[in-house]
This record gives sequence, C-alpha cells and structure tokens, in this order.
Amino acid sequence: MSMDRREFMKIAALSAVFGVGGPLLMGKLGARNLEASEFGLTPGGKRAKRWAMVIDVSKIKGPADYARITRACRKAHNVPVIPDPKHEVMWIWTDDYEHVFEGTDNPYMEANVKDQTFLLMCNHCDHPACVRVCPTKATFKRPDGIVMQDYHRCIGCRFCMAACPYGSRSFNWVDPRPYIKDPNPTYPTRMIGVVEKCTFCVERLDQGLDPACVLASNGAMVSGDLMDPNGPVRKLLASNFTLRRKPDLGTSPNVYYVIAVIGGGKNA
Amino acid sequence: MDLKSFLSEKRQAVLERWLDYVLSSYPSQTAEFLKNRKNQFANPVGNIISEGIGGVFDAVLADLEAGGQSDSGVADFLENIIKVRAIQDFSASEALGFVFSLKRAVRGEIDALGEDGEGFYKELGRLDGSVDKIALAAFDVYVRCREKIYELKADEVRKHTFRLLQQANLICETLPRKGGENDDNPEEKIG
Amino acid sequence: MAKEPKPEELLKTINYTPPKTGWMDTPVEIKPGMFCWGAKAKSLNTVGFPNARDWNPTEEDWKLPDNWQEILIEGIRERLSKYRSFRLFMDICVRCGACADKCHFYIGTGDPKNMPVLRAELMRSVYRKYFTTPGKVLGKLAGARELDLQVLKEWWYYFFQCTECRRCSVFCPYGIDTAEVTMVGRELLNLLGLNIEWTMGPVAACYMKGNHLGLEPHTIVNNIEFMLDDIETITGIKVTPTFNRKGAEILFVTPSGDLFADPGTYTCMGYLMLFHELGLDYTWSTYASEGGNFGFFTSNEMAKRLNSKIYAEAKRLGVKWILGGECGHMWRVLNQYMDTWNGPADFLEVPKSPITGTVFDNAKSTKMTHIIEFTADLIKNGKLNLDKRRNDHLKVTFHDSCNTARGMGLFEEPRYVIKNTCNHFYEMPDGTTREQTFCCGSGSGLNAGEDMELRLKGGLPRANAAKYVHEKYGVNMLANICAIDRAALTTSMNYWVPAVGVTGVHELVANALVMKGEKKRETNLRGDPLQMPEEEPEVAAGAAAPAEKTAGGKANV
Amino acid sequence: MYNGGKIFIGIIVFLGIVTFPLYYNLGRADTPPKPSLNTPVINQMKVKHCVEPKAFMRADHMQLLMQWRDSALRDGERVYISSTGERYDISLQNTCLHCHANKAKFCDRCHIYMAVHPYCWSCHFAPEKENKL
Amino acid sequence: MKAFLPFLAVIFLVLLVIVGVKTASLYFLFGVVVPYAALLTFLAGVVYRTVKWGTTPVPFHIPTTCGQQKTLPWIKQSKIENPSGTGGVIVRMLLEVFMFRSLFRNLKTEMHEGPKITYGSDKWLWLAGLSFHWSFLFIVIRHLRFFTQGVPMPVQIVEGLDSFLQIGLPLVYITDVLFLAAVTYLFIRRVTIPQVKYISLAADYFPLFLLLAIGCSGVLMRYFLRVDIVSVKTFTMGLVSLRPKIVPGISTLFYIHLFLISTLFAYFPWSKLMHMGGVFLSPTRNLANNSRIKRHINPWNYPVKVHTYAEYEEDFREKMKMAGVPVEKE
Repeated sequence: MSMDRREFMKIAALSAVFGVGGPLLMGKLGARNLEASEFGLTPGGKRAKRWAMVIDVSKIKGPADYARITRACRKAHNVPVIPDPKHEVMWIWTDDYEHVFEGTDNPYMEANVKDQTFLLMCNHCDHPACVRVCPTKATFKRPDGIVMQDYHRCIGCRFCMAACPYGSRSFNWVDPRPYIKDPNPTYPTRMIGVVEKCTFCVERLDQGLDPACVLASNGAMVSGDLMDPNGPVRKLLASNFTLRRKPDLGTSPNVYYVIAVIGGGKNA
Repeated sequence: MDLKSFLSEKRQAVLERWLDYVLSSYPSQTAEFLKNRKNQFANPVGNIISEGIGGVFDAVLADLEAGGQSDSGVADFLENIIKVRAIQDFSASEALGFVFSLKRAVRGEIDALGEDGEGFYKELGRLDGSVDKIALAAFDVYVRCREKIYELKADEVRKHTFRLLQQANLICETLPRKGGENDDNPEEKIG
Repeated sequence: MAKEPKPEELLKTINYTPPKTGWMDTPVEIKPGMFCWGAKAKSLNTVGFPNARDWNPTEEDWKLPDNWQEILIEGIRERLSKYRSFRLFMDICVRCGACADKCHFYIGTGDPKNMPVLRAELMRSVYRKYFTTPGKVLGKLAGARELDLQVLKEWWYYFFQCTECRRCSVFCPYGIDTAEVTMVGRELLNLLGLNIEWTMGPVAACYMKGNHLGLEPHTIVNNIEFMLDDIETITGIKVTPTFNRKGAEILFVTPSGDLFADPGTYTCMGYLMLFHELGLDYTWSTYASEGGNFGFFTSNEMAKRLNSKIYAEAKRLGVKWILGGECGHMWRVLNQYMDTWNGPADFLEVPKSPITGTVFDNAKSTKMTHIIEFTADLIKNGKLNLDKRRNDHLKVTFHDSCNTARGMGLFEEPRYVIKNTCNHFYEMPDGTTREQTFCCGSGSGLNAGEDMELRLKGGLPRANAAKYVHEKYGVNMLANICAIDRAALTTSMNYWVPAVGVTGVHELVANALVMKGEKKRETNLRGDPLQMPEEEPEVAAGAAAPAEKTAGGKANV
Repeated sequence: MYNGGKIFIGIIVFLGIVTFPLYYNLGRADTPPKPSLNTPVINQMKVKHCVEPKAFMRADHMQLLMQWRDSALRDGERVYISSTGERYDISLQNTCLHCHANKAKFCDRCHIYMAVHPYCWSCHFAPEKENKL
Repeated sequence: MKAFLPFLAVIFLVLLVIVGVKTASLYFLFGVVVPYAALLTFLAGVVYRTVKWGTTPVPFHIPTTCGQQKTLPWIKQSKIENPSGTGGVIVRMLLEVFMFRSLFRNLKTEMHEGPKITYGSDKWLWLAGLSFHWSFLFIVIRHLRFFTQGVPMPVQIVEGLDSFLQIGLPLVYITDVLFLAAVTYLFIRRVTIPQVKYISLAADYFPLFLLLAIGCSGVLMRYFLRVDIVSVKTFTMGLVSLRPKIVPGISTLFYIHLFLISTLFAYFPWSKLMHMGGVFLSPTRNLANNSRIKRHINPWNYPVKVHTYAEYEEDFREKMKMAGVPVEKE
C-alpha cells in the first residue's frame, strides 16, 4: 500500500482522535490521581536487600513443633485445611530427607539427618521459574527478593505450578472459605481458581513483625537480610553447615537448612 | 558483474517497477486491485500481466546472454498479455507501450545504485536491442489478436447464416459440412 | 544519463490514490467495442414500445422526447411502488465493497463503474435526489445528483454492460441483486426507446414469429429435417418428430438458438435422438418455438408477453406437461417468473416421466421440467444404453450457467449426466463454479458482434479458469446447459483458449447413446471420426458396449 | 406477495424490544440508593470524612482501590497519604471497612442499584458482624 | 473531502453540547427534550420506513440460490443455501443476520505463485463487521442496566460475560475494545482501499465518526474521566419512567455521549443504517426456491397484449400447410 505522507498523517491523526489511540491519549491526560496524594512505606517496617530464611532443622523437635509452626501460618493467612489431598493448599509443610534433598542421600549417611523431617516453603528464589512463565505477571519478584503472587491478576493457568521445582504452589480447586475454621478477619482469603503460596509474610515484615512461622518456631527459624554480613542470617550461614534445595537447578533458593553434622554434637 | 547477472539478481525489483509502470495505464482503483488481489481466478488480468512480464523479462535476459541471438519462446508470455490488452480500451501504442517501459524499469534499478551502477550503462545498448526485438514481436502478436477479433465477429455471422444458406441450397454439396470449423484450425496457433 | 528522471520521480507518475474527480464528476465515454447498437424503430414499433426511432449512441443527439426527465422520474416512482426489491436495494446498500471485485466485467475491464455497487449507485444517486429528503436537502453530500443527459447516457452504457448474472448478489451481506437494478434501469430506458437492437430485434421476431431468430414455421421444420438427415447419416436411424401435434403427452420447448447455430444444433440433434430412442410421445411447436426470453432483458411486461405463448400452446395442444431444453435465462424465467405471470397452469398435470414413472414434484405447479432433470432420472433408472468410450477423446469440464446456478440451483444433475456419458470429467477451480460461477460475458442479450471487446473482457474470468484446467488436465471441451453459453463461449474460448471446444450436455448424451438398431457409428454428431479404443470383433461390439456401460453405470451410481 | 403479517409482527417485536425499559419499570419504585453512614466509627467522627472528598469517592473509589491494591501488593507501599495530607493504612478490610462496617447498607446499595458485581468479596472479608447476619 | 465534512459535523455536534450545557446550561434541552425527540424520531422513522417497504409488493420470486435445488430424491439438496421450505429460509436468514454468511463467502484460501497459501484481506471485513455488530448489540444490552430498576438477569449475564477478563477497575469490557477497534478498522479500510474509497459517500463516513465518538465518550466516562454513575442512573431512570428530572453534578461528557446517541437514533431511519431492518426483507434471501412447486402471486399482475396463436396462424397458414404442420383452420 503506497500512501503519501500527508495522507498517512491525516489518517493517523483521525484515528488517534477517534480510534483506539484516543482513549490511551486521554488516559494520560485524565488519570485522576488527586494531586497531593501519594503512597509510602509503613514506618518501622523491616527492610532488606534480599530476604532469606534459615531453618535450623535440629531445633525443631517433634510433630508438635511442626504443627505449631504450620498452624501459625494457616491462621495468619487463612490457609484452608482441605482433607482431600488432591485439593490441599499449603504454604508451609513437611517432608523427609529423601524428598527434600533428593539425590544427595546415601544408604550409609547419618541416621539422625536421614530420618529428620524438614519444613518446606516457597524458596523465594533469585531466579524464580514461576515468574518467568506467568503469562499475566501475576507472580513477580519484589526488589527485596520476595516472590509475590497477585491473586487479582492470576488467571489460574497453573504454568507456575508446573514450573516450580519445589512444589511450593497450590491451586484453589474449591472455594477455600468453608475450610477455614477460624478465619483471621484482618487478612483476605483466596478465591477458587487462583494459585497461592508463601509470601514470606510480607505484610508482617512491612509492619516490622517477624513472619508468623519464625515467631512460632521458638528460634528454630530465622529470617533476615542475606546481604547484611552482620545480620542473623549470614551469621548462621557462616557458622553452620547448610543446604539448599536442588541448587543445581540454578534457581538459587533463599531458604537455607542447617544440617547437624557429626561432631556438631547437637543431637549426640 | 555484468548487466545480465545484475539483472538476474535484481529480477524481483525490476519486475516490481515494471509492473507498476504497466498498471499505471489502468484507473487507479483498479491498479490497486490488479496488483494486490493474488487469486489468479478472481484477478486474471493482474495475474496474467505479472506472470507475463516475468516471462518476457527472462526472455530478455536469455537474449542478452546469447548476445542478441536468442530465439527463445517469448511468444507465449507476450501473447498472454497482449491478448488481454488487445481487447482493453487501449490504442495500439498504449497496448504495447508496456514493452518499452522495461527499459525505464531497468534504468531505474541501475540509477538506484548511484555511482556503483556506472559500469552497467555501457551494456544498456544491448539490452535496448533485445527489448526492441521483443517489441517488434509484440506488434505481430497484437495485430494477430485484433485480426482474430474481427474473424470472430465474422465467424458468428457465418454460423448464424450457415443453415439458411444450406437450406437455400447455396452451399456446394462437395464442401465439407464442417468447412467453417476446419478453416479455423490454422488460427489455433494464436493461442 | 543524468537526463533520465530519478526513480522516485518516475514513481510519482503512478498514482494509486483515487482521482480527484469522484465518479459522479467523471463523465461517461462511450467507447467502441463496448456497446451494442441502439434499437431500431422498426423493432420497437412491432411490440408497440414508446418513442420508437432510429438513433445512434455515438452521436451527441439521442433524439429524446422533451419531457424525458419527467418520464424517467415517473417511471422510477412507479417501479418503487411495484418492486420491493428495487426500493429496498435503493435504500440499504452500505457500500461495504464486498461485491466490488466479484463482477466479471469489472475484473475484465477495470472500469470502476463496472463494480456492481457503483453500477447500482448510478441509479441510487438519482433516486436520492428525487425521492429522499436527505438527497433533496443535502444533494451531493448525501450522494444525490441531478438526472441529466450525461447520467442518462451513463445509464444506457452501463446497464447494457451488465449481464444480470447475479454473482454480486451471492456476496452481498443483504443479498442486494444488481440485476434487479439493471432490470429496472433497462425498463426505464425503454420508456425512452433506448434499447439495443441485438435484444430488441429478437424480441420483435419472437413476438411475431415465435422465436428470437424469426424462423418461420416451415423454416423450423426444414432446419430440423436437416438435422434428421445428419442423424440418419450417422446412426442409420430415421427420426420422425412431430410439430404442433394435438394430443401429444409432452410439449418440448427449447431456445431457438439450438435450431440454428453450431454447436447448439448438435445439442438439438441430441434431444431428437434421445426422444426417439425413448419413443417419447411429444411434439415441437412452431408457435411456442422459443424457450429463451429476450423480453426479460427489456421489460418485465415484454418478458411476460413472450412467455405467455408456452402455456397458451400447451393448452391449445392439450399436452399433459412441458419439457424444457438446455438454456440459462430461459430457466431463470421458467423457474422464477412464468407461473406468476401466466399461471396457474391447472390445465396441465404434474410432470411424470413416462419412461421411469418418476413424478417431478419440484415442478408441481409450473408443470415444466428441465431436460437435465429428466435425463438424469433416466440414467439413474438405467433406461439409457450409454457407451462412454465414444466420448473418450474428450476431457470435459462443466460451466455452470449463471441463471441455472444462481436462479435455480441446478448443480448436480448436469454433472451426473456428464459423468455418466464421459470418462474424463474435471471441475474448474473453486470460486469459479456452482453459485460462484463466472458469466460467459455475453448474457442478457449482449452477445452481439459490435460489442466483441466487451464480451471478451467479460468472458476472461471464465476463460481463465477453463485455461487452467486445460493446462492442468488437458481439458478440451467445455460443457454447459445454456444456448447463449454455447454461442458466446465458443467465441470466447476461440480467443482465449482455442484448444477448448464448447458443447451442450445432450450432445454428449447423444454421442454416447447406443440406439436400438443403429448402425456402427463412424463419426460423432459433428462429423468427426470416432476415435474408439481398439474395437472388439464386430459381432461382439454390440454386446460389449452395453456391458461396459453397465459397469460404468454402477461405478457412478 | 406482501408478507404483511410477518412484517407487522416484526415491527411489533421491534417496538417491544426497543421500548422494553419503558414498560419494564412500570410499578417499580424508582428510588436512588442512599448509602448508610450509620456505623459506630463514623458516628464518633467529629467531622465526617473519608480518605478523599465525597464527590471523588463516589465516582472514583474503584480506581482508588485499584491504586491501593497495586501499591500495597506490588510495590509494598502500604501507606496512603491523602490529598489533605492524612495517612491511611492501605487495606480494604482494615481501613475502608473499619469505618464502613456496614457493607450491605453502604457498598451493596449502590452496587445492586447499578448491577455491579465487584469481586472484592470473593477474597476480602466483609465485617464480621455482617457475616453472621 | 468526503470524509472531512462528516468529521467536522461530529466535532460540531460535540462543541454544540459543550456550549449548550457548559455555557448556556441548557440541561433540560440536551438532557430531556433531545433524547425524547430522538427516540420518537427513531421509532416512528423505523416503522415508517419498514411499512413503506412492507407495502411495496414482492411481485416475483427471486431468491439467489447458492446451493443444489430440491430435485430428484436421490440428489442431495442444499437445504440452507437453497431452501425449499420455511425452515431452510429461517436458518438461512439466521446465518445471514447473525453470522454474516454472505460476507463470509469472501473468506477463501488464495493460491499464490508457489506453494504458499494465504488468506485474502476480505475476511477482515467479515471479522470487523461481525465484531462491530455483536459488540454493539452487547453494549446496547449492557446499557439496559441504566434503564431498569432491578436489572434483569439476562442483562447482568451479558454484563458479566463482557467483563469476564476482570482486567482493571472498573472492569474492562471486551466489547468496548472490540467496538472501537472494529469501527476504526472499518474507517481505515474505507480510506485506504482505493475501490472502497472511490465508492464511499459522506453518508458512509458520518455514521462511522458518530459511532467512534459515541464509543470514545463512553470509554472516557467509564475508564478515564469517570462520572458518578449513580447520579447518571438516577437521571436515566427519570427518563425511562417518564418523570424526567435533571440530576446535578453529572459531567458534560455524559451530555455529549447522550447527545451523540440521540443524533444516531434520529439519524438512523433516514440513512443506510436501515439495513438493520432491510436485511430481513431482502427477497433474494428470505424466499424459498419453491416457485415451481407453489405459485407466487404478483398483486399487480395485469393482462398484457400477446400475439395469439390465431394471429400467428393467420400470418403463416400457407407456409405451415406447405411444411406439413397441422393448422386449426384449413
């Protein structure tokens, strides 16, 4: 189609005024932020360059500990308890060594490590596969490293679930509300058809509080800034042998597990 | 690079220019239709022209290659185009002018090279010779087409009167009954 | 070399933007080869048309009556109140352009006024000016214009450059049929005596003598007798048809073109041989000796006047039903108009094949059956002994005639007959057949000699498709079921694809038909030697042929 | 042939469809909604005010809510400083509904009137009292 | 030029409202008088035009047949493209009205030189036409929520479907996007395809500009320069309950929207937009191809002068006798 420039300009101008271009143009002009209003950070919130979590496996003794921690999480975020395992929604849960650190076990390794139960949650990876695959950018990574899930945008395609190597994401197959016994009225629930997962308790961090699980762990879990060399996280990492899950995948997870080693004597 | 290889390389570009020149002889709304509607059945004129000039162009290249001695079969392509133009509202010069506009198209492509194209100008004389040769052939085809049209007119009249003449015993019995049709046979070469 | 214009400058000479003058301001130019001569006073007077005079379209003065505008405006007003199609099609076109490139004349000529939408706008613009408020008030802004001499000449030029083939109406989202506008346009022009002689001559002839060619009764009989001689020469069988015979079961009506000009005559011989073989109780009529209806290209009233002869003759002769030959616009008229004009034909019976007993329910009211329906039924019931090998030298394609395609829907019957009479059948490409078929370019009374260029341009899309199957499959014969096609396509093919001949379907039938008691055929109906494959011994020939036929027949059922 | 009957029916159907709102509303009370401000928190306010002026909130609250949602969720900025300089925690449940603790009599009235079905409530809790109502 | 004047006309209409409402405060005129007048013009005009068509007879039976006719029982009839009964006609009309069947015929695979297969530009006309008309229908139905107290369930369903994507707040309507895109396309093709540009009249551009302006003002009101829709509905309910009242605080944008729609309504019956009604009446589509089965009556069928057999025989008796053709009178 050959068309001289003037004609092109004419058409372009007309379609800009009337056509699809119009609303966009007007949108810029008409965006109605009240002039003086602004948004800001909550004063006294916890900030970090890169949030990370260290779980000292040895400090969590038995089922009661695990239950207390997971219950705290469920309570804080209105995570439903759905009996049907196919429909389960989990932000933090447990599994054994073989599954958690798949491929690193051997028949002769230390029994108290091998038989240990581990707490699992979203690893808030540095290179999250889930973020890459999300078609609507419903899942995204904050500058401080927390991988977030925006339920308003989630279309339930579940690509992220397929992408996540840690199984950290749950899909709401059913309306979760009937499965929340005693809901936390200050926190929303999710709706059927969206994916959800651990948020590192971002809303608590912003208010200056520790994550619910950390609070309930009696010191077994520590969250903090990985980039702060003097912070609690780095101190623990420096003085303990730690593992991360599936490091060879290149996702660079930010949840570290302190493993008791022989001579460490913690359980001896 | 000689002119021949240059033109082979630029075949598509030259043909596009040429097609534009040819189509500029049609009303502008129609030129667009002829150019852009690709279905050969919905747009026979446009397709006959664009295919035809391709064929003629290749014949010119072959003639260049053979140093003006080529006797390749350009006739079919020429016929296809000229058959169409012979019945459209063109005078003989308008109908056949398209052949000469190949010269313009080629020069346009060379001019686009700027100084790099200087070398080709020397060879243009030979190209012009080939084009002229084809133009002369085109005149023959055009005249044949026009003659064919008058024959068709006459033929229709003859068909309408054949039975009457037959009835009036004005047709010699020895004449083959299908005489009219057999006479047509030599003309079939035109297609 | 510097004197040569730069490429960009050259490109500027090509102007793809529409011209500065819109179509309303582009006056008509009456070009040679694109129109037919004006109707003669003699022809118009024969049928009592107004404003009869001899005139020449190329002259400035068309010798119009002084109040010609008034006559036309009144004419439009009358037709607006008589035809919903006309009024509606004047009102609802949105100029979406879907029809624009569907017209064979536009494809062939490139003249924008041959786009169906614009052809109709020629009329609409005047309608708006005189019959709508916006047009009266806003004038050109509302697409309205005065009816002046230029407009009138434009009408005449372009309404006689439309073959009323209805291809545009297939693609129109509202089914706007430009043929309806053309028909009204021609009616209006007739009010001023502005017709074409190629149409008006046949109309006058048909009115007085019963057929377009003006064949008088004895000529018809003579013509057919010539064919009978040829048939006897070829088959050794003496066929004896009857004329104007009272008490026959069936009246047979076919376009008179089949009586007269090749290759239609071969089709006519086909009918004669088929009916003889069946022993059909039928008669020809010299009074109703025309199936076609050039009146239809003149005015609705004239068409009705010509058509009336068919029922009148059927009644006079006391036949039970009517059989119609292969023709295009004849069947548009018979299918969509005849019963309305001249019915009800309650003196006839619902057509019933005396050979197979099939009742043609689809002609329950008109009592008239298409011969292709009739023959297809015969073949289906195994009543014909057909030797397809006799058509083996033919590679056949089928051209759907506009009128039987888009005004009737006769698609499968002719194909069935062809496939049962020929071994080699190839379809032309999609988009050029059936309801999307291209016109021959000479329909609706435009197949004159003086508009040969117009016809060849209009015939190009069809010929182009035929050329494609010729080159791809070696097709050398274009079958059709229309007398105008047989005449017009012969010429068109001769120009565009000379290697392809033209035939009626019943010529193929007759060539394949093994008749009782016939002698060994040496030639086909055209007198060309029969190129049968290596013959079996002569004694066995008779037996072998039917066997072959049955096998073929089964395969095709 | 006219097909007068069919055309007549067609015209009647057309008129019936086009005039639908005229007769559909017959006998229905035409009462614009009045959102209630009668909640303990609002009643305690000396100067009754929302986060932004009333006129703005009436027309644009949905847009504000969306900005809130994106700000809190995506940017982590959970404080809204209004055009009058007041600071609010960004939270539908904990800020908006703190005052407007009467969703049914506040939010729903207009939403029902306008046949708007915001999907806020499929995740966010309406105030507890109302849940039990 | 043909496009420019209609463009100016629409601009003028917009300015008229701005001046009328903002400067002269003619709220009652633009809010009440004009809409009522437009609606009355629309209803009366459409009925008038339709009745005018309806009272014009269909003298002949002229369906355009696009498939195999009803014939011998062993040949398969194309019952929709060439219907022989009412059922087929109804299906054909439904396809035509709701799916634009005839335009769809344009959609054909095209053969290029070489093995490449592409589609012609024509499917875009079908697609844009279909999107535009369906979007418009959805939009009109959606708008009923402004005109009904206790919004009917079907309207709410349509609204729900339309905002199904749940993008933004207020939720983006799919049809808003489709509508503007389709109308823009229809405009662009009118000015860029030379053939279509050549046949286009000012009367073809005006409705396009009007629709674009209506669409844009609506979109602006919903997504960008929001108006208080509760007030708007209070106002519109006043209109439909025939107790019109001016509700204060509604922005001028709304009056522009309302006025443009009123213009569209008033313009509708006197323009090509009447194809809405006309498409149902087209004799090439709404008739069955059964004219050989059942006689179609032409109400103005009149006797014509014919050349009778008697006259014919009078002319040719001797020649007929000579040729052995029987005659009535010896």
